[in-house]
Amino acid sequence: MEKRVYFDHAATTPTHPEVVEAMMPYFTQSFGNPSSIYEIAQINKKAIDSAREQVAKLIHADPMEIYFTSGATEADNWAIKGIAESYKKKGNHIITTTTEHHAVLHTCEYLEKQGYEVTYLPVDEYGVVHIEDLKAAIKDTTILITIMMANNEIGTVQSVGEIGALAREKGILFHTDAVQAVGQIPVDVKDMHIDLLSISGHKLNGPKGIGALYVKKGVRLKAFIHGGAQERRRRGGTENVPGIVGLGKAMEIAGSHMEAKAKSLIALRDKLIDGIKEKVPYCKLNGHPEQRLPNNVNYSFEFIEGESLLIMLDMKGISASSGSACTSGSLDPSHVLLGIGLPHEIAHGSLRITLGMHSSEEDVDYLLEVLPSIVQRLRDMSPLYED
Amino acid sequence: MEKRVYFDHAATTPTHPEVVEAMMPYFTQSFGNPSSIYEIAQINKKAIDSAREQVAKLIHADPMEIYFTSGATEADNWAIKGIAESYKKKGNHIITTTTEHHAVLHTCEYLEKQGYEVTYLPVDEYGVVHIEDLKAAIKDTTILITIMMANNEIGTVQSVGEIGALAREKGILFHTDAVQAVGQIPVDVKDMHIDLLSISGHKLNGPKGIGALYVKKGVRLKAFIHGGAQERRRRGGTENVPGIVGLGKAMEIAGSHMEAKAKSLIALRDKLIDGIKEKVPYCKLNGHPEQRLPNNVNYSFEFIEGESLLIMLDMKGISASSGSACTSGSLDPSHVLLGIGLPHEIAHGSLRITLGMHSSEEDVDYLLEVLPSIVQRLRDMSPLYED
Amino acid sequence: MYTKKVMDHFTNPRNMGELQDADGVGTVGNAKCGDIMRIYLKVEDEVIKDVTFKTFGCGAAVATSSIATELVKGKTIRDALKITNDAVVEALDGLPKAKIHCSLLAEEALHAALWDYSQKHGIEIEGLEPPKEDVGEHHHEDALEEA
Amino acid sequence: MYTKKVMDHFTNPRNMGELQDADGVGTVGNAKCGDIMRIYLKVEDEVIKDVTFKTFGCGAAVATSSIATELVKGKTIRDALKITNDAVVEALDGLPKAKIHCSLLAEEALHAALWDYSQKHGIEIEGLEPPKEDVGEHHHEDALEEA
Ligand SMILES: Cc1ncc(COP(=O)(O)O)c(C=O)c1O
Ligand SMILES: Cc1ncc(COP(=O)(O)O)c(C=O)c1O
Ligand code: FES
Ligand code: FES
Repeated sequence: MEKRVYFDHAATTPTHPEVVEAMMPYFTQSFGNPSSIYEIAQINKKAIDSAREQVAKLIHADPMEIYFTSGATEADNWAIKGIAESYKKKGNHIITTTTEHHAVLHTCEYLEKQGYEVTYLPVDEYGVVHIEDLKAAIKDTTILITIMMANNEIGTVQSVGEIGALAREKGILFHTDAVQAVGQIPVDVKDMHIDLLSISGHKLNGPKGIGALYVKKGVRLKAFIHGGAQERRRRGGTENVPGIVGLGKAMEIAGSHMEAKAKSLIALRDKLIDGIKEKVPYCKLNGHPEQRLPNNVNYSFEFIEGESLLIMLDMKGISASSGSACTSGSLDPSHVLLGIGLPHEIAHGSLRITLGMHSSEEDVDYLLEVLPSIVQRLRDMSPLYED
Repeated sequence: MEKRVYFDHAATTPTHPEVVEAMMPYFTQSFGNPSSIYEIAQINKKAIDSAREQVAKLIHADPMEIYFTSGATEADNWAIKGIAESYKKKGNHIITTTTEHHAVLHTCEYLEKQGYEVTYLPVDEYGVVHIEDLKAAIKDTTILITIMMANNEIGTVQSVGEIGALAREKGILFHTDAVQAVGQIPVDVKDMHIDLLSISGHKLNGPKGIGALYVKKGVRLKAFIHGGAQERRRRGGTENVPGIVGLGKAMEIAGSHMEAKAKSLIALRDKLIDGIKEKVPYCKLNGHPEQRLPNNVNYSFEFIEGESLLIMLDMKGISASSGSACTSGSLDPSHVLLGIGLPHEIAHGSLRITLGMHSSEEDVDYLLEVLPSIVQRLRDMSPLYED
Repeated sequence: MYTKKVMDHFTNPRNMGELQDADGVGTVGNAKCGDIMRIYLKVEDEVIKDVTFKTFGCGAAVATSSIATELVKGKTIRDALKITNDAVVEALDGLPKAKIHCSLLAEEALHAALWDYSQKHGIEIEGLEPPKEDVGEHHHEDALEEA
Repeated sequence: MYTKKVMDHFTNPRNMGELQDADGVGTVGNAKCGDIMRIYLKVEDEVIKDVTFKTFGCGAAVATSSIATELVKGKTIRDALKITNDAVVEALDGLPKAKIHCSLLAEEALHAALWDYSQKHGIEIEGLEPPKEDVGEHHHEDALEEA
């Protein structure tokens, strides 16, 4: 099988060639430790400064509010554990949702064991958190609300601005995991009243192993990784200069013509959504029909199981996913699909198609061509089909 | 000034061209998320597996005992905080030394605030920890001994095997920050009775932003960064595939002909040590004369201050350091030099020269040529000189 | 991730489908992942004359169903009962650790089908126990605590 | 890290050295980093006729010493006292944030030398206070808590 179609951009993306190019000088030539005093290391210091500006710009933050991390998982851990620790005198209650990424959920579960109280808000059938539920959950002891901007599995985009306004009004800090949103949809930390925000490089055609945490000026956040004086003493460890430069470049590229790019992705996305609905019986679109990421399609197909579907698609050269890639170590059906109310067997038979940089109409047509017969084949195999 | 001599390999090293080459395919081609099911992602999974083997081999560990991290700072934080948490029922006492890296020291200080008790063992004038001091410090509540294998500033190599044997005998876990040792001197976690060991990629001609923690089989270590099921559920976050591959390759290269490479570094090092002693009056070698890393030279020059010295060397094209680069955000004289008993002014006037891959006899001769007059020039400027 | 043998059986499953007039039918579900397998048997003179399967499950589940039917076809009930999930895994040249549990489905579905046959025909089969509702885990591998 | 002006004064320090028969000598140490600066003065008719320095300190310390001597040379004591560390920093086209404290050394060393001169010659200089043992920090910049 020669043809390869990559439809799993929510799991990870190819590093943009211009990003790789931007990184290259920092491996063998300008390799110095940015903390050093000699001139050649100053080049790296400047490179980090301008990457910080590039990152800040796309989310309308100040460069001094950007801290580089090893990825969004670290950023999520840092934000949540850090706030929990720094504000524990104020309270011990955290509000999140049932459909967050595991980087947030498992961190919250960890904090529960440490004596914190966590409310996991439900979402509706489209994956949307209701602001009344959030209001009702707030207590005097609430110190942090952490709700993702856009869901990695079903693509649902939350009304983050509304959540932020409520949090601000109540004097509660608001963190959002914006990994899937940044670079795809407009993000403005000021307009949206966001206090902390997590970013991941490899989700927006940047390198793996780098991310950032935005921390609004004035927010007290203790260090999570202790060590040298890097990142204004808030994150130790020699800076990953090539990674940081790559993230900066990726953010810059993502920001250019974002609207036009989103528009063309939405056209492809909607062609897929409509095409599948038309060609495959017994299917159901997961996620919100409109409040949805430009690149996300997620369908459940009754009577069949996801892994088999993925393998068959893979044999046709199509890379897609079923639930999030990070959870594929686990056998449980996706907590997000269960969170929107799908029964186990239906959650099991889900397919996530996420578009990206190189996705074309041809790719979409190809998927629409091969998918129906694959689904049919698996249904013929299924003991549930005729039941 | 055209000539450039890089003498700061303890701060960071250039990434080896073969390492960069090994990493390249994983940016734009095999970029898939290793947790995914489709074939193209399996390439990455295999790449990670073989990097794990390469890392394990150099320290005589089992590949399943290697966990990738974002660097040694994270590895140190994880090892120390993780053991503290996992074994808190057993006790709350940790033993370390005054001359550890800040990644260890600041982590220990953090734990002190959390109610742990930490003993900071003194070192002798050469930077060596005495085993009797360690013995005397052990209590019933001691759960962890963390002592670095080789010091990043003065190059002193501890008798880690002896420390490990004692720890094992007493049933106490032993962590060692081996960042400066791995790749330079033989490390055998079994022979040396090491339970946890930290590694950093960029210190051995690997990339920045990647490191590893060795965790002996059977050691209970809680996750520090919670998230996806990566690294056998012990470290969340999409794997930094290029970084991991780069670290593996760097470890492999470091392991080949290690003895021969050390021998030639030692020859250069000793030429520097002898040459400086001969040419510059009022100087003192810091660190142990024999128990010393092959690449480390550290001298204190009376009456002068380190930064000025570094800038003057830099103007001659020589990159070196004074104290560790990570601490250059701070103005205090190096805690390591104070730890070996130097008075403030003498600690201030120290120069660290650390050799590496490309260091040549020519470089050494060049330094020996320019250093004496620079020191003399600064002494002429110093109000302390004639005093 | 999967061996060639697994992929072969997954892509071209043997004996897939329903068996009309089956003498015994057994359906089991996997407690761990929720997947389901059904086996249809035709038995004559204590020999398994024909066997087919239907599976709602992962690649490993499909492949183990397929190879299991191949392994038991033509065998006496006695011999068929000797086929363990280990044998099935071996016949597939191995399965990933995390997928070992899938192979239990085949073993249990076969036993369930034989039990159904024995009940319907009033026969007692030595060593055969009534099927469990769910197929559980026998061994836990590498269960690292995560925190 | 440093401006061209700083590097120029560091590389070619003006008025460096000891002044024989100085009318006033002031030595101060920096509490923050332990660095030391000494200023030598020759004063005639309330005018600073000559001034030199010696510094044990960082690049910024050397450069500020150098430029400070340039700034005060030929000035009346009165005018010299008006030269603050801010003026010194400005004359150098700025210093890195973490190095602002170094510029205090020059100001204080000059004051100490003038004090020494006033004591030795029994003169009172308006607005001049006895030198502190150590030069402390005036402002704390960006003191983030680290945990
Ligand atoms: C001894 C030692 N430990 C830990 C570190 C931290 O390593 P990294 O930069 O990979 O976080 C360093 C270097 O900075 C070091 O020299
Ligand atoms: C919503 C979301 N948050 C966090 C993460 C974790 O990001 P990283 O792989 O950079 O740790 C991911 C992806 O894995 C994600 O999709
Ligand atoms: S995962 Fe369910 S049978 Fe394999
Ligand atoms: S650091 Fe001491 S004077 Fe500048």
